Amino acid sequence: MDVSGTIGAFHGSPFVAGLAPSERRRLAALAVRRTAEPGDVLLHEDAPTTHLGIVVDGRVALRLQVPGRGSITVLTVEPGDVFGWSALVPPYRSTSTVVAVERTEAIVFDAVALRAALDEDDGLAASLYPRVLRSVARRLEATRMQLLDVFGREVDAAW
Amino acid sequence: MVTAAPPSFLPRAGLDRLIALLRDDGRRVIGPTVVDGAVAYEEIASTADLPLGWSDEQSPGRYRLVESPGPGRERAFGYTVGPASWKRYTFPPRVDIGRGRDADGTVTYEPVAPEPDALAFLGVRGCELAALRIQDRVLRDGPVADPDYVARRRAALVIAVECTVAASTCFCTSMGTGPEIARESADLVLTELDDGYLLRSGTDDGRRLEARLDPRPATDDEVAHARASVADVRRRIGDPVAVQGLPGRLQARLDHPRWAEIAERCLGCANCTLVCPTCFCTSVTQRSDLDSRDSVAVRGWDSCFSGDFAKVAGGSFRWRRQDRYRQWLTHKFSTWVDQFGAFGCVGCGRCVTWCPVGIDVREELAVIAPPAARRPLPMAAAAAPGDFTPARVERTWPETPDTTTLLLTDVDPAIAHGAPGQFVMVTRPGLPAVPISVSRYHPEGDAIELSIRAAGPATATLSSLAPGTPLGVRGPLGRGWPLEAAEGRDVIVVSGGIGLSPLRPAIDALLEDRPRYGTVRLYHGARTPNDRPHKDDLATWAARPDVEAGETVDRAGTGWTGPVGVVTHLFDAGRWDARDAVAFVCGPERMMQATVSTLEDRGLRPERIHVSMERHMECGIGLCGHCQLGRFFVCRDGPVFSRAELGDAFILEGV
Amino acid sequence: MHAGDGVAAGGGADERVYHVEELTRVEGEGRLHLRVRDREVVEARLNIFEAPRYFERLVVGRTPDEVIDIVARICGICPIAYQLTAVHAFESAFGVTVDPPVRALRRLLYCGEWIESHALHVYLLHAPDFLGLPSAVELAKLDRGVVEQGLRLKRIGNDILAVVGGRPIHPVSLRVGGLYRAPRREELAKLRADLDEAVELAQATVRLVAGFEAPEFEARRLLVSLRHPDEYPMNEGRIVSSDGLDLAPQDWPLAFREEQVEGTSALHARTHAGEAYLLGPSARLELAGAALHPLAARALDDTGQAGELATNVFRSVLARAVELVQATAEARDLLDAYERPRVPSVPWRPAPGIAAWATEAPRGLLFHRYEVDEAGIVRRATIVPPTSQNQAAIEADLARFAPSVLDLPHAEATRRLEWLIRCYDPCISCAAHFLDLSLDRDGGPA
Amino acid sequence: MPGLPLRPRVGVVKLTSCDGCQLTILDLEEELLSIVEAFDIVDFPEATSSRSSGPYDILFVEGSVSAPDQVERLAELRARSTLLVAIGACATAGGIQALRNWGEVGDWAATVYPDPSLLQVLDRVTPISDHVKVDVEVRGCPISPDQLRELLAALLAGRRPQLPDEAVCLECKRRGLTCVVVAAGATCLGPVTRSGCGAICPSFGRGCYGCFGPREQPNVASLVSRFELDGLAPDEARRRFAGINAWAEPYRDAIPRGGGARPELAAAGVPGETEAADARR
Repeated sequence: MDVSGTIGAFHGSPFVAGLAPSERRRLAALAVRRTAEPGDVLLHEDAPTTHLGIVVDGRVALRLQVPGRGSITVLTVEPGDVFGWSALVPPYRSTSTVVAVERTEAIVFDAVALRAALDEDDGLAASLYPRVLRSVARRLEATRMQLLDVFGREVDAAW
Repeated sequence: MVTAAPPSFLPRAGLDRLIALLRDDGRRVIGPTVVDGAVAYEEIASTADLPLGWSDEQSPGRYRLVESPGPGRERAFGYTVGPASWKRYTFPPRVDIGRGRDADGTVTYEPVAPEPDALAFLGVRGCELAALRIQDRVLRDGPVADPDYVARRRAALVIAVECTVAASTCFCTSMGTGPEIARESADLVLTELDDGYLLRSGTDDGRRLEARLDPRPATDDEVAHARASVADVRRRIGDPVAVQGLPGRLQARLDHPRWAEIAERCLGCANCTLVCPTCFCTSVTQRSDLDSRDSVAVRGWDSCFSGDFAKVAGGSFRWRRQDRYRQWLTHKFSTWVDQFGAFGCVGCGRCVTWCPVGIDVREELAVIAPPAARRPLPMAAAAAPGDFTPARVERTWPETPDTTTLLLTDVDPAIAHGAPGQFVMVTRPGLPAVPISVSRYHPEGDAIELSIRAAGPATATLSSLAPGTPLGVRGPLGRGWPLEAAEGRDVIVVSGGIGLSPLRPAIDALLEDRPRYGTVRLYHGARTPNDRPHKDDLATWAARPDVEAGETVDRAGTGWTGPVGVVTHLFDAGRWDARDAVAFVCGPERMMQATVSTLEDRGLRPERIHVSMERHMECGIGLCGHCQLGRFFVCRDGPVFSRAELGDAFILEGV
Repeated sequence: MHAGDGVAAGGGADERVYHVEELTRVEGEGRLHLRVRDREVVEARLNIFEAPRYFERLVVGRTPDEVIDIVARICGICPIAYQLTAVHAFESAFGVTVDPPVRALRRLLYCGEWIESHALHVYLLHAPDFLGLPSAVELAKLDRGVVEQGLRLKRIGNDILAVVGGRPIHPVSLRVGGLYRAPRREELAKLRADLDEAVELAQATVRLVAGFEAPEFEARRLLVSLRHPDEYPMNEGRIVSSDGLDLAPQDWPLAFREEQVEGTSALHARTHAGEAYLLGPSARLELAGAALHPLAARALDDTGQAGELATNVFRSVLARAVELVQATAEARDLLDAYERPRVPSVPWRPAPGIAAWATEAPRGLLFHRYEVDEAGIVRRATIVPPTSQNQAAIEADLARFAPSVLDLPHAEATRRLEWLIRCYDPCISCAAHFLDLSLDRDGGPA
Repeated sequence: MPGLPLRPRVGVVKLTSCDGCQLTILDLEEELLSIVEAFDIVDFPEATSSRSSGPYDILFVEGSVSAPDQVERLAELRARSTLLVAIGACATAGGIQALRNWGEVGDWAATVYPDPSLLQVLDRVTPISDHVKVDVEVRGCPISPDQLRELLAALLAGRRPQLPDEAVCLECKRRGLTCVVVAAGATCLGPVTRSGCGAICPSFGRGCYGCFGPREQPNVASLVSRFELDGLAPDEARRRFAGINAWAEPYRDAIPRGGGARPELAAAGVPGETEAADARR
């Protein structure tokens, strides 16, 4: 995929739909295309979040390391959705390890550059933050559902 | 219409002749008598057994027998109603309803045919006659008649008595059940006067009986006096409950704060339901020998107030007292009307008197339900259950760590030709009958598949049956998935965990007749990759070019490369238009609620979203009462419902 | 069976220890410990290790009717004994007289309990000893009919308790002043045919156990029981003994005392002179046999073994069987004469003072004593169950019996010692409310 | 039940108790010989001298935990049992002896024992579920023979036993009895107590005293209010719960500070119970 392909994918992403043209341009200038093969690690749990990404194609898994149980996938991120939101939230450390499970195309924004742009440009910040927040909120809601363990084996097979 | 004969007059002494005549006819006469400080209905031999000279004082939570005031007022019917009702005789507290036996590898089931004694009920009041009529509607005249009830009811002659006294807890006037009694509503109707009884007969049996008593015609004075006493009762009771529009008003107040306040007083003891002459909720339990080859199914009175009543795998869905009280009150005064076309309450006041803490329905209704509009009646699909028929376990295989599929063969052809989403009752001698949705039909081989989650001992036992084991199966039961509503439309099938099993026959049908439908989208969510049932089918469906399939798990190790997240996560990625689609959804309640809400957000109309409430099923007939969900009996009216039909019952806690 | 191996201890002396860590076929948990040095018994103990339950304290601050429900729980086998003794104690203190039909019903209850308890003991607990079997299950394999006969008898006793008391274990009908409810004649009539059968079964029991072979073991003991001029002693009577004692039932403390015994820390009851004494069926037959029901008296005569009852404790099984005839025949008579009382109980007023009484539990005399305040609330209680009174006599008998088993193989000797203990039908659960828990660590098996 | 062999090995043991619940097994006279055919009773000291230390497929445990060595013994028994069944109020709630939990155990011992220093008892009497996992609880003081029979049949058939968690009122009304609270003003714990006994006490015209312990969702506070309405002093109303199942929640919370015992000073004003009850009738 060439640069125009990246730009095309960027502009087609639901994540930026509705942004003002100037804001889009500002973001597009920061966007870098990244391709990951299955198993490639995009972010490491607890390490500084180096970038915020939008999945364009493929799928990445958010994994947590659990002592004694290995690496547990808690969520997969599908095309159109973001990963690395902690790039925008102090202390800017990744809350999970992000691993490609398929060949994945993503657009990524360097964390430092993105934060600088948002600091500078209140309009961009006002447009972008709610988008990230919505993504995080949906994730939180889904996490609660998972917490409920609705398929739980609360089976009283003894009496 | 035959012109009714004028009332006749039977002197006081004639009552003994009446009892003697009935006994001569071979009937056991059941009438009022004083037992343990209250009027009970027991077998009587003569008027000496009647509560002569006794009256009762009743108020919420209090009952006392008192001697009637004034000399010469030795009335036999000077009390109102005691704690016991005629239900004890028409719908006894415990009856054997079926026997199962496993002999030499053959299982047999036979219903127990009741052989009731010929009875005569003496002293049935207006409210109690109404209760018998309601029981007739529920247990005799509905889509499924209860053979035990029908036989017992037929065996009883009814001699009614108009009330000339009222307790403070009576409200028959509001419910339209008394105190006056129309002559045609009983075989014989008495109205007690100081020196005898006014007599009216309403049936041929009653007329013959009246003739044998040889009464003289009543005088105009006597008739007027009788009318006046009954009218006086009506005046004293007044009209304490505003029934006009009550069902709808109650349904609109399912979230009223008063429910929680009542729960602070309510003991949840079930006394109200057990003294109620119309409550018919039961539980069937198995009584088996220690060798468990023979077992008897026993049906006993149960109550929506008891802890086990609303229990499903994983807990009780009406675990709070407020849920149970609301269930009871709304059933009596609202959903009963939807189900049976009449109130479930006759205004006898027993639930008020016999509530140990004196909760008064009249007061609670007045607080909770001010006037509002009526709701439409729901549909009620009738299941016509046959008896248990034998089948055999051909083989079994594990689906998930806790779920096993049984392939049953030699199944009754009617069952093997059942519809997607229907269920069967399955049992073995010694085991309770368990409702299980059919997870695949093999009509050509008279076979079905049942996928059973070992949620308790009985299902664990069923799961571990060896090939060759005989079983009893009854069905097909219930209303399944409305495939006809999906014709020409896109179909979205969303399943969670073992909720895929009841949907599998629907998917089979969709794919077998693929051109009839638009885009078919299948989404399945499971707890972990290991907990996915029907894995081969999931793979086959995903590989079909004419199906869009997506799968997700709640959590996974590194071996799973598919999506992880709740099932609605799968829709987030898709950009399809749902407005013209039909959705079939089955899974845990919270998963269904989240799915339905996401689908509604996408523009799907509630009428086109169908959910299976199969977890609520119990007896497979819809008469034991366990499966009530708002206006519905899930076993009878469901288990599949549209979101629109369920209304608040789908989302409110504890309905 | 956890029997010690009986090896010689150090010091060159021939020391043998017979030890049963947990006695079986008795009610409750007890331990047998016998130490013999150079053929001389140096220690003979029936040690009780049931945890204490503090009943004498549990009833403090409670009303008489509460006490009746509480003391039932002392024993699952003889709850009626505890309830009736308490009822009589309070009624005698408060001056309550109950109607004759109520008195008859209470006696019927006691008959039911005697039948149930004796049938249990004779058939399920004791009979296997005489046949060298570990249990009635094994006995049933040899002769199912015999065990079924015992179970049937036991069932009829339980049925009486269920009709009059509500249930066989911890019945609910007794109250101070009478009963909560008196059965209708028809309810009792249902038992009538069963009692004909029960009398026959009881007579058959006498014949059965008379044929049992028992070890020779003659000993004279001080015997104690109630005696009543008109009836075989159960609820009422005076306390009498084989050496001429004659006391009102309230006056038990005048003749007996409880003492703490060094070493075992268990309370034993003895006479004030320090003598051990024996209670139970043999004592009752010996001291009050004149009042036996004719059918029971005839059953005993027919065995020709009446003379052995007072001296050979292994014959107590016969005494129990004769009392089965007594209880079944008397229950039948009570049914035939029954008239339902007009009111099941009479009102009463509490009076401060001492409420004391003794009755005959199946295992022997049971004594209660309560101090009550003006409101009738119990402020202090003493309960002396039969097993604790028998304990000193049991230990004395163990020491006496031991020499006759020393030459038997160790396991057989231990079995015979355990058999001896069962002859007293000990109810250790009852005793445990006042017996201690301390374990005999150094006296345990090698 | 799946996982149990065809003829399960059964043990019956006791801790602190009166033996009444294990006696209930022997009280199943008609079935007793079938029971020993269907179950291999390997340990039952009250009934047989044949002993075993397990393992047990099913172990019935009677009695409460009141002494230190019982804690160890129970843990060992649990380890050797597949299914552990607690039988009776002592095992499931501590039983009548748990009333001593309201007092100081040292004081109590002194009133009963001349030399209490030798006693080895725990400060509190507790149900066995406080110490080990319990698979089935059979309630009651004593347990009901019908429920025991049902449990045994269910174990053999592989189904859940019908031990319903419902109020005594259901059994009372199925029997056709008249409510003694409403018709006689009796203090009856039936509405908050679990069924199983067969509503014996109401059938004898007296109120239930809670042998089977609390049922699910019991509204103790509301019932206490009702007793107060009938004229009982508040402490007297709450003392009704200081019985067989006193240590079971929420009975435990309802009981006044001194437990079931009435204080000496206040006692002078409390009339005899029968008298009070009769005065109301």
